[in-house]
Amino acid sequence: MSAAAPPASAEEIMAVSASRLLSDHSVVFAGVGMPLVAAGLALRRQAPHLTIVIEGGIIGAHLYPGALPVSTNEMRAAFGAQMLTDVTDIFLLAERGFFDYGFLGVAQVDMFGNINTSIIGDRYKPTVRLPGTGGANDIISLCNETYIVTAHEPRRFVERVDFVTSPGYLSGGRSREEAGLVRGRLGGVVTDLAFMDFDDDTRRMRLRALQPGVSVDDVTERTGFELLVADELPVLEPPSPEELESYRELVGSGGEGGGAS
Amino acid sequence: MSAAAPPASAEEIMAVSASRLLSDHSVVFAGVGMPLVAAGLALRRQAPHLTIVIEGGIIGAHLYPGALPVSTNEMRAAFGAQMLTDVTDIFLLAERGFFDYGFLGVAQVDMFGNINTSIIGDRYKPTVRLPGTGGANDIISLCNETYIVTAHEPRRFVERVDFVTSPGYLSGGRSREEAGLVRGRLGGVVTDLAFMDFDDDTRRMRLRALQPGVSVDDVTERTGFELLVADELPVLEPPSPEELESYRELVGSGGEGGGAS
Amino acid sequence: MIDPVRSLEARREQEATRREAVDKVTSESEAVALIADGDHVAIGGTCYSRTPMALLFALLRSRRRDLTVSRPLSSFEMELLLASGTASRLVTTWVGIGLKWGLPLVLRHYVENGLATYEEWSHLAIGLRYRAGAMGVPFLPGLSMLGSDLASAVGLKSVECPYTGERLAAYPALNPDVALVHAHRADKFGNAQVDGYFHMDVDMTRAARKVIVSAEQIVEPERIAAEPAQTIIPHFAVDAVVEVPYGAYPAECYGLYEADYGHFDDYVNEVRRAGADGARSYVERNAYGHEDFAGFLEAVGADRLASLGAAARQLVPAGATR
Amino acid sequence: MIDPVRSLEARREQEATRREAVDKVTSESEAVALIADGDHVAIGGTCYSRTPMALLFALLRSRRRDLTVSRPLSSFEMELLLASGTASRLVTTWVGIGLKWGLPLVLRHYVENGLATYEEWSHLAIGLRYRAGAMGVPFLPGLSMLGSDLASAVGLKSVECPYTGERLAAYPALNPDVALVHAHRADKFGNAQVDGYFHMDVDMTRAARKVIVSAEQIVEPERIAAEPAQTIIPHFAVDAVVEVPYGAYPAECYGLYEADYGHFDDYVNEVRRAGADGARSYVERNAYGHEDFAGFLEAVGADRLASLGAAARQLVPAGATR
Repeated sequence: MSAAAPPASAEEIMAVSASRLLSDHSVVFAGVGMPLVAAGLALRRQAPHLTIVIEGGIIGAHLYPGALPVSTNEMRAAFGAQMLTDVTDIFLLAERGFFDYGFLGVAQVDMFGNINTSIIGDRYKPTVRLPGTGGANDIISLCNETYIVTAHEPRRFVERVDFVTSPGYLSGGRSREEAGLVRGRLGGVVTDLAFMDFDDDTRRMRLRALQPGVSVDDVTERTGFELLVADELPVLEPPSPEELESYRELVGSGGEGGGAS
Repeated sequence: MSAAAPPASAEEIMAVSASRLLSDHSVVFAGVGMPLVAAGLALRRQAPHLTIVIEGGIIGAHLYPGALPVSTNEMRAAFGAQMLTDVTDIFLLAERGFFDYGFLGVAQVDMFGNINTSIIGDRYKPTVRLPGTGGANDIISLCNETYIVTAHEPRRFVERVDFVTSPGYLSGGRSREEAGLVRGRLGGVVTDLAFMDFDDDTRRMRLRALQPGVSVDDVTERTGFELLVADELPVLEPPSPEELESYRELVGSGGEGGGAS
Repeated sequence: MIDPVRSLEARREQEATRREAVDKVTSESEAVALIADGDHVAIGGTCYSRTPMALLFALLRSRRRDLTVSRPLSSFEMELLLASGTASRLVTTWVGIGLKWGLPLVLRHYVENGLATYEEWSHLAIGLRYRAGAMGVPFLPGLSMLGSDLASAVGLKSVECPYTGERLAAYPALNPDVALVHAHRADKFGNAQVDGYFHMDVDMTRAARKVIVSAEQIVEPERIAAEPAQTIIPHFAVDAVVEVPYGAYPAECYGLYEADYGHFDDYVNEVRRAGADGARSYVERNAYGHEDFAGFLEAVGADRLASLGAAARQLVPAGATR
Repeated sequence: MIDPVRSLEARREQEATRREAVDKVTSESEAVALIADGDHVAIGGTCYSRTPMALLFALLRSRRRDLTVSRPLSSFEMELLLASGTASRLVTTWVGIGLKWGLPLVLRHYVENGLATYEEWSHLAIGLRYRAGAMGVPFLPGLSMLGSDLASAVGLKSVECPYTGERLAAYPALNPDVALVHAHRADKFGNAQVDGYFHMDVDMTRAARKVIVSAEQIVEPERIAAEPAQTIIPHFAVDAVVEVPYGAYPAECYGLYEADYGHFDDYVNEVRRAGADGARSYVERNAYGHEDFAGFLEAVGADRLASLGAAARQLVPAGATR
């Protein structure tokens, strides 16, 4: 990487932080866009034996620099894979417990980690009809440990989502378990400002670490509800030059990072 | 066929009679052995568009003269097929209602068409432990209309089977429906002596037609229970020279006609 | 919102269906004549992968009304069906064009104004709904959608395991009136083969009462028999077969051609300019404006199609398609 | 007789399992060391098709005791497991050698004398039992076994559809401790590919706690990636991989070699002469009598194996195997 390489963008900070969560020799179910790029980065860095699963029915996806898939169901995601099957089958593998991690982006997340990608406003007369769950409800219900990766914006971090598309800890406490969702933990939320997890008892979102140069106030100001704050708040390592270089090479010019679900 | 061709054997009479039950453009799920050969004969005769299904996961089996499969799960049955899938899948297609006919052989059948291929004697201390159901229970439970093809021997035609491996009309009347078996009718029984069906109300086995040269007494003497007898008893057409020739060519020297279930 | 499927009735209907092994090859227009106003039509593929576009354009031309349309993951075809008045109820998990193209504006217009219903299920749930329909059972159990508002919005019920007492979500069977799928190859009887991922086509076609298959290529039955493990739809489930090379365009067809992202860019720009009218003019020009799909493809241009084919061959190793 | 599987416990166990993508290639003997006395071992393939014979011979040599063995449709391997004292409980649909060879005399001896248990299920039922285990649910509904003595003998329960009120059979999940399967090819990580029919191997390997794959050939991962749709077992479900050409002999392996009917003739004659002792002397000679499966195959003779290969090539069209 040359000395003139631009500093890390918010997106790059998120992707790098998220990628570090993935341990080697594990299996991650990644939504396209940022989550998939983060998984791809992990594969190129500390987790060369990571198996990336995509909902199109693709197991062991390889990401080709500059030709990242735009959706979860396309040849760009299938090329070089170890196994191709169907969509239902992928989620049944998740239900069985084969997938260590789920990696999701969100439109809206609340203090209990519930995700809304369906409806803003009234469910019978929505103000905004969003695209829908795609695989997110299944991923957060069925993968062993799910992480959310998203930009830290007040409109995304709301006290209670209008509509629980994909269940986090529902209304907190034991409500997730009581709903029958005995599978799947919500591991945390990675943003460009911080890493948050969930308090063991209340299941409320809790600030656990800060991105470099970010203050607690920066985070709480951009969070639409009262965030619990851990006693100790380590500062996350900034993206290393090697991580940034690898990320940029992966995304390339063709890396739109968009897609479904 | 030369004038010196031997007369039809009991097995040939059964196979030919059974084969005539299959209409063209239908789908038949056939057990190996006699049922499969009968289906193969139909395919070569009046039903060139018959689709033969075998439990090994084989759809559209072609039978190659002299190389008939010995089991339901082998290459000889798969060669030339239209589709190969798995065993569970084949029975799910049956459950959905895609299969017009089931074709089964039996060890023991009773007056209500119940089949025993499991246990002679006490179920906890069997006198004879037979091989088991294989696909028979599923075929008779799930195919639209099932026919039994068997040699007419007293030991095979018993008043009540010791063990209902594969359900016919259970204890008669509406008992089959009441057990939840709303799918699948038992169409009849083809033997070397006769064709029998089941009375609409009592669901008891009823003599409906005789093989050529066979009397009612011949049949009742070789049946271990009181057979109902239809008012009219037509005589079945004997195997034609063409049917016999086709059958013998099919079975060939390699046609062991044995196998599983 | 759930229309329960009594499996006994579905079964009786299936038993009464003829399963003739006859030549079912026909035109796109003849094939979609199997669809009636108000039917539930399931669309094969997902998002912009192996979408049966030729059949959908023929459906648009047929001017059917008030369809319910189901699909695992939907792309711009749902907007075309809404804007043209063909469909008024969607049963799916996601509607968009692709995240790259932002929110689906035509969907928003129809749903936010109460002009159409969007019944939302999770992927596993809709997959198991088709599978229950394909298996001839009225429901299948699973562990998705529990606790979410998705469940309450559709009226999802639960079932107790008779062995363990555990409570599971019960996904009700879905038996579409007609399924439309695009395959790599089929014979004239309807035996159809697909390369790569199957999406939900296997279950969908077994669950449906009628099935229309478009194929890149109609092949001799011997070609099917040469690789029988590749067949995913047996002939006895199929009612009509149509040969349409590039029949999924602008969606991709695994190994044969990539999706045409530029085509989606143009569509999205048209909708951004003119809203639902943009989608309607797209339908006018591309579907109504040609007698058949071949006419549309001619307007797209052979060079453009060829470059999508070249892109696919770069991505998919030789040998993975037949 | 049913051991209910609480899906929550099965799930927790699965979550706690390591899924390392490491080189898992080992010997037959090392692989079967994963099996403990009293385990439930599921055997892939059906009857004499793609039976994992090399693994089973290694299991016989390991002198394990009191296994429960499950299989969709069984052949003479069940008799070997009984006669050697390896298995004492069978969960299957059928035990024989092939109808041609008459009743299975060793099975009769063991079951009629109360020396072993034969728990009998229908094909669909055992298939859905593996599938429930593979799906992580405690049961699946269906319409087989109803009304029969098979149902009462095993204690089958029913379940009511919460949407239609219909009653269906409920097949309880089956999660074997170890599954043994034979594949056409696998890479060192365990990604395994099968040509032709799959029998129940897909569900069985996902339901099992541990999976041992023997393969005709260990190939480079690139070979797997060249035809990813052919992969039926993903590496993260596999614990050990063993390379054994002709590893299913005397059973067939689709496209590669036919079953050796003559071998079964000899076995049956031996059993007719000496009863269970005949099966034991078969095991002594063929399994115990060699250090590994290669030794057994050498005794069978290369010419005999080659002729079975030639017979298979006559039956299966070129292109259907890779």
